[in-house]
Order: sequence, then structure tokens, then C-alpha cells
Amino acid sequence: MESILLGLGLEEATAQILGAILKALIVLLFFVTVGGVLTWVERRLSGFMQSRLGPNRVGPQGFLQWIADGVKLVFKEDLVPDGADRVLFRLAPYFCLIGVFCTLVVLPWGSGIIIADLNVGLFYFISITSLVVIGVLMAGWSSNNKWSLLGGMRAAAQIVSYEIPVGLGLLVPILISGTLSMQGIMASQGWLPWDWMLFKSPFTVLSFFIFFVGSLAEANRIPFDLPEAESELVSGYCTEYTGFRYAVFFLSEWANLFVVGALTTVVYLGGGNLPGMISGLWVVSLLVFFLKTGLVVFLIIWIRWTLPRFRIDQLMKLSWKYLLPAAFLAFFGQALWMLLTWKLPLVQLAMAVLIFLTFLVLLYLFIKRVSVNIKEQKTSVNSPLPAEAGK
Amino acid sequence: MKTLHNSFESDGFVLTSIDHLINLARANSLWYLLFSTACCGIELMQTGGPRADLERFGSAPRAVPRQADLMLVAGTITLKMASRVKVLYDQMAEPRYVISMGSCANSGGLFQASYSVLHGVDRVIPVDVYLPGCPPRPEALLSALIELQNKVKKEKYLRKK
Amino acid sequence: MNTIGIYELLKEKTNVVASFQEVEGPTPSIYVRSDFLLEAMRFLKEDEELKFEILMNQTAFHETEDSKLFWHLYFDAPKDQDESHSHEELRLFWHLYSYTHYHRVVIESSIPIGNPVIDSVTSIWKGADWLERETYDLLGIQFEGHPDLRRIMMPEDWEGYPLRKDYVNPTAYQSIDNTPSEITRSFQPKGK
Amino acid sequence: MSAALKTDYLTINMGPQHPSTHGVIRFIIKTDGEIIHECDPDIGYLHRGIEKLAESVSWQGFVPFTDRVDYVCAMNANLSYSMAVEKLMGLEIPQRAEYIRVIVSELNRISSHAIAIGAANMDMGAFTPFVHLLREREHINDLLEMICGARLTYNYICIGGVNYDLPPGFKEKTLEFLDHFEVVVEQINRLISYNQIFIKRFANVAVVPPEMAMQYNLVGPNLRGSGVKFDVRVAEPYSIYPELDFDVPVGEGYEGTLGDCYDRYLVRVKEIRESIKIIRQCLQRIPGGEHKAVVKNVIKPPKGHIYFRTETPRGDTGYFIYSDGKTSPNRLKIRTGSFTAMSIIPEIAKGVFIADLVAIIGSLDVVAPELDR
Repeated sequence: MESILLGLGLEEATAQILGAILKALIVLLFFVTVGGVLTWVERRLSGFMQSRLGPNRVGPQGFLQWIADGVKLVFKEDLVPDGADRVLFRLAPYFCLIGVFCTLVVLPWGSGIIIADLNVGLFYFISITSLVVIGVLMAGWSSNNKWSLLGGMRAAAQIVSYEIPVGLGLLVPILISGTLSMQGIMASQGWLPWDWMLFKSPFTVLSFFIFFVGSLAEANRIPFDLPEAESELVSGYCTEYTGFRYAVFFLSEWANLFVVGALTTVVYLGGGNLPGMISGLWVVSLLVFFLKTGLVVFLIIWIRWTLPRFRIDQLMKLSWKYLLPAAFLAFFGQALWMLLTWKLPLVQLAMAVLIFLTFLVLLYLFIKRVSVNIKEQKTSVNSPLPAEAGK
Repeated sequence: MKTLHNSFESDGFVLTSIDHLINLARANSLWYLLFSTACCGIELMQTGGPRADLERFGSAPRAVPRQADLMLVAGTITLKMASRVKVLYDQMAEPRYVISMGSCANSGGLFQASYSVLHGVDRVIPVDVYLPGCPPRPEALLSALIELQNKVKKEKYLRKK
Repeated sequence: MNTIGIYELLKEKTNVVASFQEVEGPTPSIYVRSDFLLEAMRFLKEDEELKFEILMNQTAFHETEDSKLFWHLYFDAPKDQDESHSHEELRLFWHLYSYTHYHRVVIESSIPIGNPVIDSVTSIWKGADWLERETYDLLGIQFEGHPDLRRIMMPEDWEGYPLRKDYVNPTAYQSIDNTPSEITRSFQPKGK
Repeated sequence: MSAALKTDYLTINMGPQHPSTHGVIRFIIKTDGEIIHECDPDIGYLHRGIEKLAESVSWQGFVPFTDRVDYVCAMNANLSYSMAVEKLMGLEIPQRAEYIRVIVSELNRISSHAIAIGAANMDMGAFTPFVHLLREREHINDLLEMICGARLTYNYICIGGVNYDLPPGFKEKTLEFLDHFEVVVEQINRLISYNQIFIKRFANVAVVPPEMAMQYNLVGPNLRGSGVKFDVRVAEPYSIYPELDFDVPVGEGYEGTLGDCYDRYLVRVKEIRESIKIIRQCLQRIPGGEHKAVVKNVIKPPKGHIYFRTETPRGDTGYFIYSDGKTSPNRLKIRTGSFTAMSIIPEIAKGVFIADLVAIIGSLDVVAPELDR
């Protein structure tokens, strides 16, 4: 980027600054697009799951629905409720936005495609997402609305509680790869499923589970969507937000969905790793990365439209009583496992393949069970009467 | 001279087309407030359900008036409720629209002889589309929504000052 | 047990002033004078043979002169009370049911409209709470001993008791104009 | 720092417009953080004065109003009122009409319970079961539309029978629907009723012991959820119910204490199966003949009063009618299931979470217009 600008005859300092701004703009554009498209994907998918159609009027298959929503929200009136803390109320959405937006910097889109490969990438990731809590808390507090306040408090309690098991759970992949750099973690895995972090040992499976559950909670998705539980807290912390500021919340929430999917992909599902012979093709690598991320996102949406939500005490209990000890177990277990099999890579491989095969069997059983539902559904209803059919 | 004067006063090509685009976006994203009081509320739910599916038109339900563009007054409004309806309407952000769904919201309907029923929701808030029926069928509600979309598309959003 | 049996038991075991109302309609009832109500109700609930655990319904209505039905049957009513509310009165009904014996009874009573006060039965059945609040709200009957007698259906600042026969619909409430439109008025019967 | 920290309860206003209050009900709750200390329901936001209107319309003219008293199960409301007036008049109605009445009211019971179950799920955050049940409800609406041309407010059952005879093909379509729906009930159970999170949210919440249920006169599924085996269809049989074979499901503490939210919820699910059973029997036995007794245009029931109750989906609906022999009732009072269910909320919603209050409302199946009338 800078070199192109330098080529245009600009001074180096100017080029640096301009380059940074341009990069940020590109990422922002991507951020908006991803957030928007995901809202459309979620609405269509939820429609599909509920035997509806979902938005299909704007553009092909309603694909441009998110643009319509965005334009509409931008042109809505910007209200600041009476009695609200004006400064905090206006600032809060941007904290949420920055918290999610900055994580895109360290995401490796494929092998070698990364904006800034920090050597503390994962650490940076965990810490920058904490900004979201501040934003949510600020929004809840400043709105001068009791539902918002409750939502904000719930969010703060929930996200802070779940950050601990998630952080501890992520220690397992760090232990295996020996680095905090995202590119490094990705590089320590292979393209084959049993080379993925997920299947490496029983403890990585446990760690994946902890991470996934915790991420759902941090992203405020059902079954952990208590901060904005629609049937309880009306709309939670963003109850009083209108127009553009609400759009920012909306966008960062769905972009967060993508970020969670991407992080899961990078850390546990092998990222954009390719077989050795085509490892140079960055486009394919990007595609693989997006495919895997898409699958994870689909899984999250599927969960969202299937499960009911927890109660606040059950949520806390899950985090502190079950996930936290499990995270410690995973960490120490993995350390022990690595010590025991330090010199025996074949045992490690055998274990990985075994876990992968178990996963396949479980998947088969699950599909079989689900397909029973689909078969039963085919009982006819409202078929035309014999007399009507003859006409 | 007069025609020249008029041409300056008219809206101009750029504004018109931007307006057209904005209106297209707004018309296709009328989020409605989940506000059902009586019988029509069930039909509203059915309209949001699989067979009619309001979401096809980009109308998602919202629980909060702040984020809603469209208020579907579904059902009887009593005098006790009337001031609350006004508050709900005031909480919505501009531009906002109201569909008065069913006879009760239009005029008090079956209950207009009663001591506690408001004679039409238009006594407290302005109404854009009146939808008759007791209760209206989902198809009727969809047609009312399309009618409102047509109204939104014809508005002069940027040009109104 | 049928109503006449319950009535006889009530007469036999307590000194409640009551009368049995045999009418042409499908439901007979027991008329209890209003000052003996609590005693009679407590007996009906606690007696082993009766055991009316349930207050199914409690209601009242405003009886004007032309709708009076059974006045001549109230032989137990004192003479002076008779004169004070000879024109209009509020008649109350309690419908009791027993899950032990699967029988039901209708208790009725009446109070003058000038002084609509009667004992509350909330101490016997908790379910009477809201039923009595509703009766108070719509007919203006004061229940003595009710823990929380407020309006329930109508707003707190509502005037009048809507279910009384002489009630006139308001044309405005809290600065909201509610005068009937031309069309609405054309539906209303003449004279109203 | 010697002075103790002064804390106060947080008063929150829930409703009248709130996604989980199923219409317009308002709760004034005092909470200590998330835990409810005191809950005061404020109703009457949909009080339409139906009881007063009854005093100025004719006896038949009141039937459409009963539709609007409980729009989720309008047929049952029609049935209650019509039977009360018939009892008052001493009117005999044809056997075929009785069968048709039972069929349509049981169909409507299914659709009402579908809404109740779906709404309970939606309050717990699971939208999909609710939408699936709305889809199934459309089929019932189709069937009832075949009969009377209306989807929601039917005005079908009238004094003296039913307004129209069954259309041709109704039996086949109904049987087809029942075959389909039995499967759906199982699917919904697998999807949500046996879901562990859902059970955790509902079980052991807001326990109503049988004694308390009787004190507050809970009725219908809410009473049976507390383990009291009482059904008006069995205890005070009316219409053709004594000839039919069906069970009365009661709560047994399926996943916790007897009388908790989950019991009330599951009783509704089981009642759907019983209704399916009843409809099948009725369709098999339905006799021919007239569908309506001869009733004059202007009826004047004799002087007297009656309190008649039938089993509707939200408990027994009692119609108290006081007739003074004129062309309209002198006093008509409707005692509904939602009203008593609502009056128990201040008692059981103490020391529970805000989220539990939503569960309580969902499990009690409160419908605003039935509550306020």
C-alpha cells in the first residue's frame, strides 16, 4: 500500500499516514459488509428453520436487505433521551465498535494474509474485546432506563465471568503451538482434520468446548443472550438507542459473530491451511478460511434459533462451577499429555485420528436422528379433497 | 419568466434520485413495533408466521419503540391505554408511521358504545393507513403494508424543507 | 348436597338470618342478611359436611325498581331497612364449590345503594381479593376488612361506577376527547 | 466507612407494552437487583366494558362479544355463553349440534394450547417452536374457516345449536390434520419440552401447592398442574362429554416439585393429545339430523339467574347471567380463568428472578382481554 503511494510521488511520512488510513478504511468497509451480510444470512436462515421465507424483496433473494436497513437507520432521527448522560450515551456504541473492529487486525485470513502479525496476537485479541464490556456498560448506565441498566449489569457480569474460562481454555492451543502469534498458531496445524487443534487430544476437545461456549456468551448469543433478552429486558442495554447509534451496536454484534467464527477457525480448525503442493495459492487459502468460518457461524445461528436461554444464576453457575474447573483440567491434562507423549508422535497421531473418527461417528448418529424428524414431517395435510382434485 | 422561476423551485434531478433511493430503502425496511392489544394481535402474529411472513418485505418485529419505524395498532384501545399509546408513539424516532389495524383501532368498532373504549386511535396519534376488518386477515395486513410502502416511496424525504 | 339441605344445615347449626329462594329459574339460592354474611360463609367453608373450599365467583348487580324480582321473599329483612332501600339496591352473589363433595351453592345478599358496605370474605378465601376489587371498581361496593381495596379495571382517577344502571358514559378522560362520532351516535338507541 | 451502605429496592415498570406480557398487562415490580421483592399486577388496560354492553344487546347479539372475550379460543367462549342461555331457557338442542360443538371447541382448544405452549417457549427465548406452532395453527384456522368463514372470531355456536352444518369433506380434512398434528406434538416435545435448558428454566419455579391453588381458585390446566384432578367436563358433565372416553392429565412433578411451571406446561401438552382423542371419537359417532333447534328471533328467557361454567383452554369460564325476562340480560358477569390465574401472581412471584416472572406468565397462560373483558 505504502509503496503504491510512494510511487505516486508522495513524501514518505505522508504515504505512511495515508496508507494506514486507507488500510483502516478497507477494513472498515469489510467490517460493515460482513456485519450487514450476516444479518441477512441470519434472517434468511432463521426463516428457513421456521418454514418461512425471510426477507426476499430487495435485490436478488433479498440480498440487499442489509443495505436498505442500513440506509434507513442512518436517516432515522437521532434521539438522546431526557435525563441521559449525553456524553457517555453518544460514546458507548463506538466502544463496542472499536472492541470488535480492532480484532480484525490480528486475524490471519489465510497463510501469510494478515494485517499485523503481533507476537502477542491472541493476548491482544482477548484484551481488545474487553472494550465491548465497557461500551455495553456505558450504554446501560447512561440511558437512564432501568431495563438498560439491568441489561448493562448483566452484560458486564456475564462477559467478565466468561472471559476467564475462555482465556484459560485458550491456554491449551498456546501450549501446543508454543506461540501467541495468530499466524504461528495457524502454522502449527495442518490441513488434514487430525492435524487440527480440535482433534489433537481429548483435552483440546474439552478446551474447544469451553472456548466455544464462552465465546457464545461473550457474543451475547442464545442461550446466553441475557443482556438483550427480548422477552425479559425488552432490548437490554440498547433499549434507548435509535437510528445510527443503534446501527453501530447492531453491526458490531453481527461482526462479532464473524470474529468468533474466524477465531474458532484459526485456533481450532486449522485456519486457511492448505496441502503442501498448493500452499502458495492465497486465494484458495482465503476461501478455505471463509468456508470454515461460515460453517462455525452457521452452527452458532443454528443454536441461536433452537435453544431457549438460561437464567442469570444458571449462567453464572455454569461459568464458575463447571467451565472454570474444566478449563483448569484441560490445561493441566494437556500439559501432562504432552509430557507423556513427548517422544511418541505416533501415539499423538493415533489419538488424533481416533478422536476424529469418533467425531464422525457422532455426526452420523446425529444426522440419523435428525433425519427421522424430517421424515415424520412429510405426513400430508390439507391435501385437496377427492372431489376437488377431480376438477 | 414564470417557467424559469418554477424550474428553480422544483426539486432538481440529483435530489430526486437520491430521494428515490432513500425512500426505496426506507420502504423496504419498515420495522414494526410488537404492540398488540387484542384480537388483531393474534392475526398480527399469524401474519408474522410462516404462511404470510411479514419479514419478506423486510419488516422485522422490534420490542422497543425507539428502533421501530412502524406502529401497528392491533386491537382495542381503551381510555386507560390511550395515554400510553401516545407515549409509545412519542418514543418512536422520526420518520414514523402508524397502521391502525382493525375496526376497534379505527373507530372503536364493536365496543364503541362502551364507557371505557377510545373511539379510534386517531384521537391520540396520527394514522397513515386504516385497515378495516374484525380482525383483518393476514392478506389484508400485507396489503396495508404494501400500501404504506407505496406511500413512503412517494414521500419527499430530503426535499421537504 | 342440594341447596335446600345446605340451607337447613345452616339454619340448624348457626343463628344466621337466612331464607331459601326457590324460584322458577334453574338455580335456587340462599339469601343471607348482609350482617350475618361472614358467619355464614365461615360455616359453609369449615363445616365437615359442606366444605366449600372454593369461591368460584363473586358478583353483584344494581337492581332498580323495575327489575326487582324476589322482593316479597325477603321475609327476614327488618322493617326499617326495608323502607330505606325500597327503591334501589345492590344484590350480591357468591358461588361456592366444594372439591371434596362436588356440590355447589349460591349465596346471595343485598345492601342499600345509599350505604353500600358489606363484610369482605378475603379472610376465608384468598381468591376473593381480586373478585371483590372488581366488584368495588365497577359497582362501588365497599368491602369492609379487604386488605387492599383499590380500583382494578378502571384507572385510579376514574369517576363513577360503570356497571350501575344510572351511569352515563364520559365524553372525555384526561384531556382525551371521547365524544362519540356522528356515526356512532346514529347506532345508539333513541333516548340514550 | 462505619455507616452501613444504604440500599433501596428498584421499582421497575413492566408493561403495558412489553414483549412478554401477552397483550397489555402491567407489572409494577420492586426488585433487589435481579430478584423480585414484590410484584403488583396492574390490569384493566383492555377493559372494554363487555359486561355493560351485554345489558343493551339482544341475547343472540351477545354471541359475537363472547368471541372477543377470549379470542384465542372463541369457540369455547361461544359455547359457554350459548349453553348458559340454553340452560336458563330450558332449551333442548339436537344431538348433531352437540357433536359439532364439541368438535369445534376441541379443535379450538388445540389451537389455543398451541399458542400457550408457543408463547411460553418464546418467553424462554426459543422462537422457532412458536413459529412452528403458528404454522400448525393455520391448519386449524383453515378447518374452522371451512365451517364458518372466519379465522379467529367465529360467531359459529349460537343459542340453540350451531349456525351452519358441517361442510362436505370436513371429516376427511380434520382426520388428515389430526394424523399430521400428532407427529408435530412429538416433534415439538423433542425440540423444546424435553430440552434440558428449558426444563431448568421451568422446573421448580413458582410452585403452587394444591391448597394454594384452591385458595386462589385456580382453574383448568393451572389447577391440574398443581395435581388436583378436576375437570368441569368430568365433574359437572355437559353436552356429550359423559359419553366420550378421555383422560384428565394432571401434574405429577414431572421434573421437580409438584405444581411448578413445568407441570402446568406439560399438562397443556398432554391435553392436546386428549383433545385429538375426543375429536376422533366425535367424528366417528356424529349422527345425522338437524344442526339447530328452532329458536325465535327475539328470545326472552324466564326470570332467574344462572351460573354456568364450561371447560375452556384457560380453565373453566363461568357465565353468571341474571335475566329479568326482557330481551337482553339484566346482568352478565364472566368469570374467566386468566383472572384467577393473574391474582395468584403477587403471591408466587416473590423472591424469584425477573426472568422467572416471564416464565410464570408464560406457564399460567394469561390472555389480556380474557383478564380484563
